[in-house]
Amino acid sequence: MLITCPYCGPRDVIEFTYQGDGNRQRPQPSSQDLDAWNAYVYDRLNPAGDHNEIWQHSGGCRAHLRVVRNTLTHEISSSGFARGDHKAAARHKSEAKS
Amino acid sequence: MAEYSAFSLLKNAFTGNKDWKPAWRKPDPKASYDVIVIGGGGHGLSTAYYLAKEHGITNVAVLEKGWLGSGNVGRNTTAVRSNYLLPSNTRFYEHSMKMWENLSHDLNYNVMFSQRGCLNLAHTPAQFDDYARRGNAMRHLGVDAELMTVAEIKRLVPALDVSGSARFPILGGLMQPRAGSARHDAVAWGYARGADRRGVDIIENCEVTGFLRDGDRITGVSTTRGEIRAKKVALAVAGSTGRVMQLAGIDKMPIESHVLQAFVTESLKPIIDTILTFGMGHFYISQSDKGGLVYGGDLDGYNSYAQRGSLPIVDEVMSEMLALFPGLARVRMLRSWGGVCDMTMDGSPIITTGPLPGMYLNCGWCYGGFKATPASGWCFAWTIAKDEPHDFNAPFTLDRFYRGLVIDDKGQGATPRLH
Amino acid sequence: MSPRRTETGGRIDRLRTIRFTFDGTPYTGYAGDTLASALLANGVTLFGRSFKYHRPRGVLTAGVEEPNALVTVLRGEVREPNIAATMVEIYDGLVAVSQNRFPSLAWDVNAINQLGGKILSAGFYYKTFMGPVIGPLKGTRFWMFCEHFIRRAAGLGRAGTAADPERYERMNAFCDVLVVGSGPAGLMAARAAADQGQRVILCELEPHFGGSANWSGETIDGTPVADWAARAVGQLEGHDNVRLLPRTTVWGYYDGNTLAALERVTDHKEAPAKGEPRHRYWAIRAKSVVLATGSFERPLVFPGNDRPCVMLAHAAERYANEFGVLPGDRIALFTNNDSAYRSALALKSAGAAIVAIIDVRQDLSSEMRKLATDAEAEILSGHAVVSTEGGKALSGLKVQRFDMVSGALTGDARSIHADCLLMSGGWSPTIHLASQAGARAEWDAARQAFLPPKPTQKWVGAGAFIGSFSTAEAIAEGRAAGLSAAGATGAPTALPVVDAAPGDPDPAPVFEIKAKGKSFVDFQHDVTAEDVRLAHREGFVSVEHLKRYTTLGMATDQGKSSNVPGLAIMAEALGKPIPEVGTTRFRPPYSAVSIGSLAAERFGDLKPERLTPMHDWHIANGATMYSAGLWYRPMIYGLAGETIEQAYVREAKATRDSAGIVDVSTLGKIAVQGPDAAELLDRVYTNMFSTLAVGKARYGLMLREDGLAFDDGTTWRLGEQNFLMTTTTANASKVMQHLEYFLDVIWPELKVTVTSVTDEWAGAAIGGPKARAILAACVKGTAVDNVTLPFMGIVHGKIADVPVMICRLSFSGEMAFEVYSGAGYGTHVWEALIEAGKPFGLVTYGLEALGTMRIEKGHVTGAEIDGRTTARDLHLDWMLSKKKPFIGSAMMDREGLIAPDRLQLVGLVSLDNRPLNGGAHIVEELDEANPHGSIGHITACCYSPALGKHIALALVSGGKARHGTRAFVSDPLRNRFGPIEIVSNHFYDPDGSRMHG
Amino acid sequence: MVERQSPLEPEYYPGSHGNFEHGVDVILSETRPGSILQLAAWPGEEKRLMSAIYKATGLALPDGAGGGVTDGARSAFGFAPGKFTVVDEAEGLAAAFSGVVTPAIGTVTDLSHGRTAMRIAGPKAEWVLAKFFAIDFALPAFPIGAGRSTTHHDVFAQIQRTGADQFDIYVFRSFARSFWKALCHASEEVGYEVQ
Repeated sequence: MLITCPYCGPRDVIEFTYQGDGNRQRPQPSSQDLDAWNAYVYDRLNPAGDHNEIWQHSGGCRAHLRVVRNTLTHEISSSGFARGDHKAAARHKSEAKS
Repeated sequence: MAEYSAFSLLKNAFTGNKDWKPAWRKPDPKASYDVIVIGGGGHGLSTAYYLAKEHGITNVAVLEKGWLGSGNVGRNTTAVRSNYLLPSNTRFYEHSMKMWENLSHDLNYNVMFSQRGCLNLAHTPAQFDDYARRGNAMRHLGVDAELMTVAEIKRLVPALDVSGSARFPILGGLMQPRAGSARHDAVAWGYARGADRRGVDIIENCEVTGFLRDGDRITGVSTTRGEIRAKKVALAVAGSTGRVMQLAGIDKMPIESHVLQAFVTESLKPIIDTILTFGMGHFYISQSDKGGLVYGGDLDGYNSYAQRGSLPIVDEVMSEMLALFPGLARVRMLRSWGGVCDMTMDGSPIITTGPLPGMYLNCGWCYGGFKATPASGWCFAWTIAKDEPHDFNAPFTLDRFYRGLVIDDKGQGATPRLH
Repeated sequence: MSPRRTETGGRIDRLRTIRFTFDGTPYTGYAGDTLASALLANGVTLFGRSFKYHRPRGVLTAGVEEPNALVTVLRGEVREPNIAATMVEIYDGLVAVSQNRFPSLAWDVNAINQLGGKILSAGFYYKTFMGPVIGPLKGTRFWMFCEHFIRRAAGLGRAGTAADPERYERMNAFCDVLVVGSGPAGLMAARAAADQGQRVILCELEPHFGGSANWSGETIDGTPVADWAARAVGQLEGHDNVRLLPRTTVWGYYDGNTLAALERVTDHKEAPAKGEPRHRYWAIRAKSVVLATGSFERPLVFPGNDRPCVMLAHAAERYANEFGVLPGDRIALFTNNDSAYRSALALKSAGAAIVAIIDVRQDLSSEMRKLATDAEAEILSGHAVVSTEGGKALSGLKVQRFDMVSGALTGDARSIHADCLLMSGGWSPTIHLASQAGARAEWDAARQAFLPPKPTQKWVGAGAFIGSFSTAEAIAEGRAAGLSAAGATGAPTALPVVDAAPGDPDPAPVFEIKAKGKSFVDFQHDVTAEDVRLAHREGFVSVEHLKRYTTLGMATDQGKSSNVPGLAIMAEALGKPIPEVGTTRFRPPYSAVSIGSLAAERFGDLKPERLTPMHDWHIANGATMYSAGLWYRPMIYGLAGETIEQAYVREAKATRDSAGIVDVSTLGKIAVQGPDAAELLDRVYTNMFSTLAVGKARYGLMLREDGLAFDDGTTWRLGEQNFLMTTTTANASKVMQHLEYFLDVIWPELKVTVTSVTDEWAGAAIGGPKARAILAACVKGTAVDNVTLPFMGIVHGKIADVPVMICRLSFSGEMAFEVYSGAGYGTHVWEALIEAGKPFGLVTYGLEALGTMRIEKGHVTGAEIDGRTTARDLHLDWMLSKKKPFIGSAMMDREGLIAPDRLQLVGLVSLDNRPLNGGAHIVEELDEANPHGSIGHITACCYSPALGKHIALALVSGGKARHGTRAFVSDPLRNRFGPIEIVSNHFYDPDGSRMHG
Repeated sequence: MVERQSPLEPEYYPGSHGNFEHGVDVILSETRPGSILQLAAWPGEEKRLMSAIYKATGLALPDGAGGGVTDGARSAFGFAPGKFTVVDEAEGLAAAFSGVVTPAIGTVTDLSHGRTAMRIAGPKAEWVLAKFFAIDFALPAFPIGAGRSTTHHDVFAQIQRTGADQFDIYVFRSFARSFWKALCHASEEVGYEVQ
């Protein structure tokens, strides 16, 4: 399997570490909503088909990628930097200041 | 149906083997059953068998989407052991082990369970202590375990490199003598034949496409062979749990589906007479009765339902194999295959009522489901029949994760690919 | 001269005689021979024994699909079992032996199994050997008794235990177009792609490029096709952008167009050159692939079809045309298709007599009749072979009239005298790689074969692989495939003109002749047509059940030639068309792959060694090294005659009495830099770091998201925005990934860089009452007194002209300092410290003494932070800040994590004054005969020189409440039982007065 | 001045080795640069960091992922988003960046001791490196000056192409000896010289 790192280009899967379901939402750090924390820590989408997942290019530039990959064919339809997810970034930022 | 024995073999040989009957019938589904078991693998079939045998519930259908035993029961490396660290696991798997010891007779089907032992190699003092902890934990629950010295290990497996110059020298090992291996397909076929003889309908090529509901309650399933109603619907579809639960409207579970590869070499004269695991990586090996070395290693490490493996794991497994057995470099890998494992967040299974009314769930076997086949079916049948778990499976609930009651034998936390 | 060698012909080098032995008998052959061709040339007919019945077997094929002629190749002590004689190139000194026979190939006692044929039918194991249900043989005993003998009888070759002295290597390759197979289709494809300027790799599993061109006897543009192929190869060799790989089997088609190939670099040589690998494992990432893998000829299933000298038709043609060997003098052919006629003609031309062509078809084309006439062969159309005769060689066969539609045999059997019977049951395209790539094969009723599916990855097919069996088609399709793979559309061009024997590619749909006697489907595993029908009777009707129940297709040849006949017989029994029985999905490898090649450069070098800067000093100064993950660390610096315990007790005692020094370079070190560095640390540690002053260090604890303890270590504030985090040795990379994940995915707004600087710094921890005096004696540029360097303070200075950073912190419980210097100066500083310490009695100490002192202090390590313990379990709850959230804070108070009966850290003292063992359990009541009731276990233990006792740390249920109580250690594995007292884990200097000074 | 110890020393054997009778196809050496720095820019500050590198070293980095440049004495290349390795034969390069790379731009991390630099040069350099790393070493895919981050199992490596058939490899110091031995072993086939 080859994963295209936006920085390094297509690289063999051996250079990557899988970090799982990319749909998980980490609650606000100060949240006391245990159900939300439980869901974040333990529950995973596990679709048979396209899956939005996080990979780290740990054997390369070490960036985290957001990859859409089909779990039936292993075909990858998109990949990009995980930190490009600006919405999430903005949300955490606002909390960090509050 | 005829009993299997040496005598029946001889008798049939004289009649040209013309009188053997199908090992199980091929019935069409009825409109309704008391219990539907989804999944014609080892666990589903054993569940049906024990529902009939232990609880007298025979109006049961087992629905299999493909051919019987096409999932992990026919894709594993056949190890049977109960050498766990944590008591909840050890008790359950030891119950399974005791059932294995009598399984061929119980089923009148030789599942070829051979108790050749399972040896975990230790390579550092810390690891040796870990194994001692585990072995002592087993002994305090009445399970067999022994520490082995390097000299004893060398006598048992002469092909092993026990030299001090190895990159990770062997310091000793933990042996469970009663552990062993079995003929995986025979387990599925034996349970199928046994369940069939007790009246269970085994329906192949019958894929569940949805659940019938009355409000929240599950009242049956729609399938590629029509709708089938049931008082109770039990899932034993490890590897496909995510897919089937999604049909019931539950799309998040504490489970990821991962591929685990397995390998076999060409047939060789006997060279390894036990099951062996490497302590400084992830590698296990045994030799089948046919002579092939059967071995495997770590998960491929990403979600997949594809039953196809990736190359880096192939290389890793072979590298670790030769670190233990440098004499096997010229032996050849003949076949590889992949199975899809339900990896839970603590590495332990789920056998429970619910999570929906009318539903019963058996899943999350990670890559250790084969050895659990008898006890899993036995406990699940109990849970279905009595609507409550047996003591053996009481810890294996779905809510244990959320309550902080995980059964984490490896101590890896909520990282399923590391269990 | 060899009895079966022709006068001329073939591409063997008749000027180079090669000497080799088979089963100890010396033979000669020619350079270019395979072991199979050379033995055939010498008149050998018996090559091996079958797996189950030990029937005598000859050679069936001329290639990789060989099921019968398996040998073991010996190189000194090193054995290579189960190699097809058809794939072994002979070299001077080759030693090959047959296998699975006793005492000899000709006289094999296990051939007695043939008598039990009907009893040993498919699946017989499942029905017997279960033994009695009561008595001493109940349970698994009886089976295991039987199994002992079954295992000894089973198995093919014997593997060696001597380590293979040769090397294996990996090669990572990238190309635009990978062409698999170098027959006319593959050659055309490679050339077309190469002409487009593409980077091309061409793999051929045989020693010579050309595929069927090497033996088909056709002509192209008037020249023999073999010459045409040689010229094409020569042209490819001239291209810089083409890599030609002979003896290279592409065996795996993985995701992302990654293909795995095995190049047999030196197997055909007497000895490798210096540094030359035996096998090279190519991992090829190809932008696109041309599959031109050809096809396999299928056997026909009829009684006696496994007798030595019964062979595939094209194989005999290959032996004649490629190796100058005739497999018989009087040859009969049995076929259901036209291709055998060309074979007949080729063998006739090579000098054999063709006694008959038996064809199941009644109506034959005039072209075929003409070919038969040219071969001077009698045609028996509408006939079938019903038996063969002979023992270790063929003496004759019987034929009967055969009705293709009903399968009925009629009329009297007629005997034909022949010493070789060739069969052709049609052709199966070699679709394995396409199937591996992810799609299901499709049945083609005309070709009676599975054709490759529509591509699911980037490949194109050509030639026999897609069912185009003629050379003309192969050439046209090969060129088109090469262009298409290159993403080009070539201008129309005149293609070479092929002169080939005529023939219809479609065989008659006949796979089996049902007559009395054993008809083999899978030769190696002795699966007969009756076994397939038995599987049907017992309900094992899907293709996978058929395989698993009968073992059809599970032998070393993986059913390359037997799968389709097996399916056809099952389909007939079911009364269904073949595709409804199912199609097997092929999985890697295409053919068996040496495990050495897969380990490649890691054979003998599984993991790199990780060394600290002072490693060589430790070795030179008597350290016994200990492997810790990939690192090597000193365990003890033993003196002559000392035991391990004596050494660590001496080292620990000396440290507590005067001073000791230990290499701590392996500790994980992470530079945490940037404006938000302190903020990050506050979030990942349970305690506060933003309040830490510059020039100070603090001990920190991290939890996992689920609220359990993760790692601990000190972090030093070197500047306002500059921290040096230390982690445990074992968790260094995990912590790094943890930080990177949060910075990259969860908190991208934080401006922090994290960098592994583990290797930048050499670390030496020096502790003990004299430690400060030693530093004072060698450190320049800073004072090290209590004011300048208080507990957890940091100073910068120089030792022996080298800049150092010193932090006063303690793991041993003594007044102690960690001295960090650039790694390249590590040994220099270490030696300076040793020198400075000499007057003070400084000792070097290893991990054992380190462990002893930390047990005495009750500090935790990975044995206690084992992934299942909480901060509270380890009495580290004082570190859980209530002022801020941190990773794990929301989850750490769940019911299961605060239960009172959880395992908690305690200290243990042995009351019988005997040593304790790591991994021993703790019980309230001792029962040596029947151990039970474990309440916990020992995580670490030692003899404490400071206390003069055997002590341990342990995790015990509700442990804190048990302080001061008695219990027992219960260690049945080592038969160690005895009384202990449960105490606090802080054995030594609990108020810390020694380290605070 | 105290000389830095090389981690390769006990395994560093100058001279010709392996199959050198048929020619020496690669030359291996340890380059022992005085300074190896890692520079990281905050998102959006990459250009300013690149000009800071220019200011401090005179090396003008090209745009684009993995872009790099070398003048023989000094080299720089990108190895990750916003991150660069800068190498100098001389010690003390970190000082040149203090005040140039401000906290508003990014960070400077000194790895002069922590990374070991090896050079492989010769017609078979690509061939030998391809035995270890799953990246494309062909010149069009890996131009002169460019840098790559990759790994051989546990050994993380940054590689810069410093010539048509020359590569500089930076590995963690603790792994350097192991990797060097493996590199020599893999070079035996083609004949190698250690300089």
